[in-house]
Amino acid sequence: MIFSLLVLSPPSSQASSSAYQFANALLLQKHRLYRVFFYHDAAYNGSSIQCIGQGEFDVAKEWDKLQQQHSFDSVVCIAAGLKRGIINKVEALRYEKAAHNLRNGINLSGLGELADATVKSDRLITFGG
Amino acid sequence: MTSSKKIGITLGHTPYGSDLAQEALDATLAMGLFGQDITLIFWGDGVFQLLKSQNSESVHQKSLEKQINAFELYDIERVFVCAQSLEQRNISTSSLCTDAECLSPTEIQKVLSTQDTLLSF
Amino acid sequence: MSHSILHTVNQSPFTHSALQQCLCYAQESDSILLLENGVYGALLKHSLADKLSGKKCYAIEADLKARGLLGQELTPHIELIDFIYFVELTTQHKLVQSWY
Amino acid sequence: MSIVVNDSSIDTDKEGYLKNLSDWNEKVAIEIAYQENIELSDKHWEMINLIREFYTNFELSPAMRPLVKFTATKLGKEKGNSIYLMQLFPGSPAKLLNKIAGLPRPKNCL
Repeated sequence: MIFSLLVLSPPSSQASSSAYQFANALLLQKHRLYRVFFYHDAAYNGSSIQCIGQGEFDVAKEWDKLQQQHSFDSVVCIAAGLKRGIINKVEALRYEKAAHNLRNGINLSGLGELADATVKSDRLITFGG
Repeated sequence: MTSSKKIGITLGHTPYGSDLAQEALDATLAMGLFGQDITLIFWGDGVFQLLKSQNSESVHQKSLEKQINAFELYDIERVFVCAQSLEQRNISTSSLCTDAECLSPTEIQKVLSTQDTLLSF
Repeated sequence: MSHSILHTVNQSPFTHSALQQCLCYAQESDSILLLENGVYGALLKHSLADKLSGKKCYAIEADLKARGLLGQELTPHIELIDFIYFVELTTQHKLVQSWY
Repeated sequence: MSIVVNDSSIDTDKEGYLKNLSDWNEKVAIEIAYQENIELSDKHWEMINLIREFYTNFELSPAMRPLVKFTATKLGKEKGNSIYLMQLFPGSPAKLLNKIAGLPRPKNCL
């Protein structure tokens, strides 16, 4: 089956790691992961400058690894990201900001990508809270 | 974008304490713009989003009520609200800003079962 | 497809209405999955436990274990599962509603 | 970035949207339109007033479809269609109108 995930929770919430574990489990079962759409506070998952303590679970890093293995689409909603300070080089120039911090491998894109994911996937699972 | 999928958007959270309701509304309007076949269900504390006379300027937020009034312009026509959730909160339908159709939990179950995907907000 | 909706609940029933809400809309053919703080709902004697026992119910074992709940009295019919089975459940149900 | 109206400078972002929405007035609209190679006629003003009404009613900077629908409701079908709006505001009418009318930049994909 083709899955997409709508993630709404920041890395500090367990829901974010549940979403990761779900993605991992579905890929192990040879399902396809079409897109992970990070929305609302989940936009914080797109930051490349979090410093996670040694020996602690770094969910962003695990997403990276999983994505490198399976090359699914990873999107931070641009509106949700921008207002939380999750920004790429292009938008930093547009909004005249001094820095940018979006992780490699993640795109900053619009809600159309969520609409597209609902159409292209057999299952769309929301992870919130 | 062409699609014959029916997308149910369920809204269960209060309007202004966090921006979840605002962002859910953004997603809803975007889905409308992208021509998706949408059904909205307001239940639980989500029914508070539909209250009339919201004046949110003083809490520095945009009015959800005003944006909800734009539903028709964004081609969002099927809007349901849970009668039981209203009753539990002592809210009458005359206090609502939109003429959402009131359904019992059993009727809501039926509406849900006809959807192809749910987005839970 | 025999089942229609998989409801996931990730909040404790002692502080949050997610489980109560879920029980209000879950049909006979639906299933309920408790995860994260939702697994406190698997405890035997809270006010919704009776209502829950009438439903097909699962809980993520790792979440119970993490919270020290495996040694507590749990509602007997709740099936303890892992994420592989969680994925499986989502394929067996047409829809997933997340309560949080 | 900025535009100059009556000898005073008004800040805009790189795409010409006003940084402070309260800076807007008719002269500012004329200048923003001029930057976009549009000379404002009565027909343009009718639409500028209409999109500002949209924003007052709904607190949304409209995309094309809701704008067309709203225009059709308020001014009739002859004006409530994309061809009419394209003639007045060539390229992306909704974007241009939001900008000239001093409304917020539409949220991405809204």
